[in-house]
Amino acid sequence: MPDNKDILGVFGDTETAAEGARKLRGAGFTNEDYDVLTGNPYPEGAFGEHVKPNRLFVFSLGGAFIGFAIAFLFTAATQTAWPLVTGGKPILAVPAMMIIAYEMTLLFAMIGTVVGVVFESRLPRSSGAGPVYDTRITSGYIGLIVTTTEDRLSTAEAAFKEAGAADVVRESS
Amino acid sequence: MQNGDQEAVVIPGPPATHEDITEELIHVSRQTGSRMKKAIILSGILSLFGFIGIAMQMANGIDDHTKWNFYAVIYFYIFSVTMGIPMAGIGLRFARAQWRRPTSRSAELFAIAGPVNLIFFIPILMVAPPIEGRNSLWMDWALAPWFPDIIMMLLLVLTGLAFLYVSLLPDFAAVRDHGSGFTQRLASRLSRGWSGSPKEWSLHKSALGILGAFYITAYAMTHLVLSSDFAMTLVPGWKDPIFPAFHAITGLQMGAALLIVTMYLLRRLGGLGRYFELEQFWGYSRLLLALSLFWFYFWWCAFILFWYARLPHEQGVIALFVSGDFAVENILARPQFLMFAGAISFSFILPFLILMWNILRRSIVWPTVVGLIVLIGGFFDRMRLYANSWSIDQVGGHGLDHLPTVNAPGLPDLLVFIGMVSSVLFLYLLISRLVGFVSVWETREALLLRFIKPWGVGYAHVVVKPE
Amino acid sequence: MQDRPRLTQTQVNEELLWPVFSFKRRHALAFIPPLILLMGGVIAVTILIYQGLWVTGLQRPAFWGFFIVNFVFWIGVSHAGTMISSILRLTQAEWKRPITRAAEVMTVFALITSLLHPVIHAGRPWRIIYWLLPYDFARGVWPDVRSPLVWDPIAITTYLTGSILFVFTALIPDFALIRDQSTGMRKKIYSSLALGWRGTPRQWKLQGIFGILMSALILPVFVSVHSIVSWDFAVSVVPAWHVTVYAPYFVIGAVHSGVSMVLTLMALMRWIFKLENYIWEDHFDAVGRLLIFIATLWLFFFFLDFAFSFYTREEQELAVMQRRLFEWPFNAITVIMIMTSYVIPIPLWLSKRVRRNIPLMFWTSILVNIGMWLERYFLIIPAIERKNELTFLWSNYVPSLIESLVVLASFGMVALLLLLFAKVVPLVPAWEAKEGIVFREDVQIGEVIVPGIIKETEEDKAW
Amino acid sequence: MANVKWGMVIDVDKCSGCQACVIACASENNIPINLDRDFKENRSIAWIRVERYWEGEYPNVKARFLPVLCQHCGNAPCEPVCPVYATFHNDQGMNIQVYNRCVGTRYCANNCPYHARFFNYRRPTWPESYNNYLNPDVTVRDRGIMEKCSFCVQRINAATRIAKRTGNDDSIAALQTACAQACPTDALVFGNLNNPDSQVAQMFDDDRSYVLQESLGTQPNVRYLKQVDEDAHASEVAVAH
Repeated sequence: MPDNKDILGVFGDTETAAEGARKLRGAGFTNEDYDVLTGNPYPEGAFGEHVKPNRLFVFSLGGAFIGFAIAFLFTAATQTAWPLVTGGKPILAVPAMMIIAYEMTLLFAMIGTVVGVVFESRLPRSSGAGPVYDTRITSGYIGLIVTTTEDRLSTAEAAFKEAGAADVVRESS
Repeated sequence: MQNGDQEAVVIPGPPATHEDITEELIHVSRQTGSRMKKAIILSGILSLFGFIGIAMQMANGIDDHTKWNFYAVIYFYIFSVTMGIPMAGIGLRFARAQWRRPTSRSAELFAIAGPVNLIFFIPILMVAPPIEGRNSLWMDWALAPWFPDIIMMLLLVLTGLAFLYVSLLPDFAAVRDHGSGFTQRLASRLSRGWSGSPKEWSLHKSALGILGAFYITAYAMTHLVLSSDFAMTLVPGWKDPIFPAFHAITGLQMGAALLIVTMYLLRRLGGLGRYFELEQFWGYSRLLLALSLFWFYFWWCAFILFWYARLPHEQGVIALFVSGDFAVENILARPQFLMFAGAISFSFILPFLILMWNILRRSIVWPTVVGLIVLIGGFFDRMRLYANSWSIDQVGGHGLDHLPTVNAPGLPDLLVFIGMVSSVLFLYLLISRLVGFVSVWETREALLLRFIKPWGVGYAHVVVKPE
Repeated sequence: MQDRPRLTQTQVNEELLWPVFSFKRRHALAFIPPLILLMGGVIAVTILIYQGLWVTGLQRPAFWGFFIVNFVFWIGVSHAGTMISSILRLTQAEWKRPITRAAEVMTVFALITSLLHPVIHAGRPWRIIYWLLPYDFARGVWPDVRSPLVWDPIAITTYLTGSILFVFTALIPDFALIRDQSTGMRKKIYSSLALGWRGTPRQWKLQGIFGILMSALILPVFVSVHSIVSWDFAVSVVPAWHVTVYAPYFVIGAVHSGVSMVLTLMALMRWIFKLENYIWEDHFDAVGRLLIFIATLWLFFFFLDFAFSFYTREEQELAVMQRRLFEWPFNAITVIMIMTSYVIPIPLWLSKRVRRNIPLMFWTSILVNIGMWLERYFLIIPAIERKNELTFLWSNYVPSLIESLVVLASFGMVALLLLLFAKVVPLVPAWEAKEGIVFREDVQIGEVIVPGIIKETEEDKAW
Repeated sequence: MANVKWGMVIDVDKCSGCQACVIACASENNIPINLDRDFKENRSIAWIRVERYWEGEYPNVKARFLPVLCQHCGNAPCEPVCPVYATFHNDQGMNIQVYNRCVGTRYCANNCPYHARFFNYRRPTWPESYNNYLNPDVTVRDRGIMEKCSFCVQRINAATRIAKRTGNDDSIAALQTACAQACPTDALVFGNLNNPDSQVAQMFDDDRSYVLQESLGTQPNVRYLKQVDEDAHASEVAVAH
C-alpha cells in the first residue's frame, strides 16, 4: 500500500531486541509485519522473525544449463566452421569439447548464483539502506523495523519504548 | 535445493543419559537373539565354501594364471572394500567431525576381516606370474614381487587389528564392568586393567592418532604395490602412475558405500535407530558423492592423456579397459566395453545424478540405495581391471598387439565369492557379540560436547570443539 | 590452548578498519620492498618485449623456461584461497573465519599475476589476443579447442571470475559497515558498493547459503584448473611429461604451496595490521595440522611419479632421471626441494609447540614455498632438456637475468596488490568476526572452559 | 590434385654427410645466416640438419650421418597443441606452418619428438648485398614465430599451377625439393607416394626402410633406409627405436 510508513526501533543487545519482538507481537503485529536489521548473522528465528523461502538454486541450475549449451554449441561450431585436421584427431573432438563444456557450465552456474543472491536479497536498492536506518546497527545494535499504516505507527513505537529501545526512528513523511 | 527449510533440523544426537547408553549398547545390542545365532552359524558354514572353491581352482592347475582371472577379481574386490571401510572412521576422526561418533565403531570393526584377506591372498601369490621379462617397479629383484607384497599385506592387516584393539580398550573396560558371562570374562582379560585415568586417556588418544596415520599410509602403499604388481605388470606398455591412486580411492568409495549399507541394516535389524540417524546418513552421502566424483576424475586423468597423445601402446590399454577393441564398430558386443559401461554408470553416473540433490542426500533410503549401486559398480570396475589384464598370456613386450579373450567365471569363482563374503560377515558378527556395534566411550564423550540451549525467542544447538 | 580474547563489536570495528581510515607508518613501509621488485620487473619486461625473446635463456630444445615455471607456481598458490575457504566452509570448521578473505584475495591476485606470464612468454605478445579471443571472422578460423593452451585460458578465466565474485559478494556487508562508519566522498563510494545492504535476516541467510553453494561450485573448478595446467605438459609426447598422475600431483602440490603461502600471509597480517586478537596461535596450529596431511599426500604422489618413471625403464626416462638426480644443478635442486618442502618442516610441525610458535611457522612456510617452486622447475625443465632419443640435440637451459627479475617481480606484484587491497577493505571479514563473537559459546566442563560454537543449521540445507 | 601425397625417403647408406642439402635448403627458403653466436646459444635454424654420431672405439671409429627434417607426420604431435591452428595437416599429407597465425607459444616445438621446429629468437638480418639473392616466393619470417621444413611448398604450388595450365602432370612428376635436388649421392628422394611408378613410392616400403621413433606412432611421411654394412644394427640402435 502506498501510504505505508516504516518505523525503526534500535536496541542495545539481543535480549531487549527479543523482548521488543515479543511486545510487537503482543501489540497485534504478526511476524510478517516486522523485519530485523543486524550487523552480523544471528541464529534463525532468534527474534521470531519470518524468513520467506528463497529460490537461489534455480539461478544456479539455470546458469549451469545455459553454460553447458553455449560451450557445446560454440566448440562444435568453431571446429566445423573450418575443418582443419590436426594430429589425426577427429574434427569433432568430444573429449576436448567436454573439458570446455565443464568449465563453462561451472562458470555460468557461479554467475547465476551471484545474480541469484543479489536478486533474492532484493539488492541493489536505489534508496541506499532505506528510508529509516541507523548506522549503529553495524556496530552491534539490533534494529526492529515495522512497515505499517500511519495510525498503527504509534502502537509500534509504544511497544519499542516499553521494551527499552535505545532509540526509535520514524520515516519522515 | 533449500526448499521447505522452515522446520528446524533434527539433531538426533546420542540418548539422553549415560544410563541409556549402558542399557542399550552394553546390554540390549549385545544380546545374541535367535536371528543373530542363525546368521552367525549360517555364515560360518558358508565361509567353508571359499576353501572348496580354492581347492577346485587348484585342481585346474596354478601354472596358467589366465584361468585365475576371476579369482583375482573377487579377491581384490573384497580386499578393497573391507580394507577401505576403516579409513572412513579414521579419516573422520582426524577431521574431528562430531557426527561420525556413533558410526566410527561399525567402520573400524571391519579391520577384523584382515585375516580373511591374508588367507585368500596366498593363492594369488602362487599363481602370480613371475617378474622375469616384465617391466616392473622392482629392478629384477629376486624376491620380488612376492616378498614385498606379503610384507605390505601383513603390515596393513596388523596395523588395522592394532588400531581396532586400541580403540576398543575403553569399551572392554565398560563390558568388564557392566557385562556378564563369558564375554564379560573375555573383555576383562582384554581390557588390561584399563581404569580411565587422564594419563591413560591422553595415551589412548595419541595412540589412536599414530596408528590411524600408520593405517592410512599402509593402505595407500599396499594398493600401490599390489595393484601395480598384479594387474599392471601383466599388460604390456601399461605404465600408468595414477592407477594405484585410482585403486585406493575406489576402495575408499566402496568402503563408504558398504558402511552406509551396514548402518541401514543395523538401523533396521539391530534396533540402533537412535544412533544411526539422518545426520549420519547425510554426512556419509556427502562423502560418497565426493568419492564418486573422484572415481571419474582419476579415470579421466589417464584417459585424456591416452586419447590425446595417441601412443600405440596406450591405445592398446584404452582398447583393453574401455573400448574393447582398436576399432569402434559394434562396440556393444564386447565384454571389455560392457564391463567399463557398468563400472562408469554404477560407480559415477548414477551416484552423481542421485546424490547431487540435497533432498535425496538428506534421507535414509537414498544413500542406502546409492551405496548398493556403488558396491555393484565397484565389482564391475574390478572386473574391468583384473579379469581383462589377467587374461593376457603374453607378458612383456612394448605394446598390446592383440586383445586377449576374457575367461568366463565358473563354479569355483562363485564358491570363492560366497566364501569370502560370508567369512567376513562371520568374523564381523562374532566380534560384535563382544563389543557391540556402537562405541560406548565415543558416544559418552559426545554427551559432553553437544547440547541445546535457548536463544532469543528460539533455541540453538551448541557444539563444543576441544582444541 | 590460550584463552581467547573477548571483544566488543565497536572494538572489532576499530581494530579491523584502521588501515582503511588511517595510514600508519608500518603499513606505509610495507609498500617499499614490493614496489622495488615490481619496478625491476617492469624494466625487464619492457626490454623483453622491445628486444625479443633472445634476451632470455631459452633455446632449443628447452623452449619453455622460468616464465612457465613461475606461471605454474602462481597458479598453484592461487589454490590456497579456494582450499581454505571452500573446504573449511563445507566442513564448517570454526577457525576459518579470520583467514578466508585474505586467502581468497590472494587467490585473485595470484591468478592475475600468473596470467601475465604466458603473455610475455609468447613470441608475439601483441597478437596474443588472437589466441585468447576468437579472431579472423572473415575466414572463420577460430582458436583450436583441441589445444590445451585453449583449455587453459578458459579454465583460468572461470576460476578468476568465480573467485572475484566470491570475494565481492562476501564483501558487501563490510562495505555497508564502512559506509556507516565513514563520511563524505568515501561514504558515497562505499554506499554504492554496498548496494544498499541492510542486514535483514533474509540477506544474512542468503550470505550463508551463498558461502556454501559457491564453495561447492568453485571446488570442481579449483581441481580442474590445475589439472588443465598440468595437461599443458602431460598431453604431450615428451617422455617425462607424459605422466598420467600429473593432474592430481599438480593439484595437491598446488594446495601444499598455497596453504603454506596462507601461513606466511597470516603471520605478515598479524604483524603489519596488529591482528593478534583475530589470528590466534590456534589458527597456525590448525593450518599446520592440515598441512601435515596435505604434504604427506603430496609426497605420495611425488613418489608415484618418481617410481613409475623407472617402471618401463625406457632410455629417455632414465636420461631425465640421470639429469634430475646426478647432474649439476639439478642434483642440488632435488635435494633442496625434498628437504625444504617435506623433510625439514613436517617433522617440526608434528610438535604442537612448534605449530604455535608463529615466527617458526612463518619461516618454515617460506621454506615450503621455496621447495615447491623448485619442484615445478624440477618437473618441467629436465624433461625437455633430454627430449626423446635424438641425443645430438640435448642441451641445458640457463635462465637469464631478465627472467629472474620477472620472477622476483611477480612476488612483488602480489604483495603490492594485497597491500593496496588492505587499504580499501579489512583483510579480516568484520562481519564474520562479529558472527564468531555472537555465536561463541564457551562451555564449562568440570574446571576447564572449552570453546564451543552455536551450530548454524540453515547453511547445511543449501547444497 | 587430390591423389597427391608427398613423401621422402632418405637412404642413410648413401649419405656422406656433405651438408649440401643444408645449404640448398637455406638458400631456397630464405633461412637467416647462422652466426657462431647462434650455434653457441643453440638457436641456429636449419630446416634440414645432418646429425653425426660417432661409433666404435679409436682407432676404428665410424661416423654415422643422419639427415633429419620435419617428418610431416600423419599423427603429428605438434599440430593439436597449437591454440591458433597455425600448424595443421593438409590433404597432400603435408604438415603446414602458417606464419601469420603463429603467436609463438612454442608448444609445438616442445612436442616435436624430432627437434624439427625452430623459433625465431631474433629478427633475421642479411648483409646488404644479399638482399637480391633472397627467394621472392618465400616469406622472410619475423622474430617471435615458429618455422620448419615445408617440403618446399612454394615449388609444389608452382608445379601445381603449371599442371593446371598444361593439363598434364609432368611438372608434378619432375618436382624436387631443394635438398633432394642438391644431394650429390641421391640419398634424398622426394616425390608423390600415391603415384605407384614414382621412385619414392617404390623405395617407401623397401625392406630396409624404417621410421624414426616408431614407438610414438606418428606415422611420418619421411622414411629412412638403413645402412647395409655388417654393423648396421648399431646405427639403427643409435637413432631409431
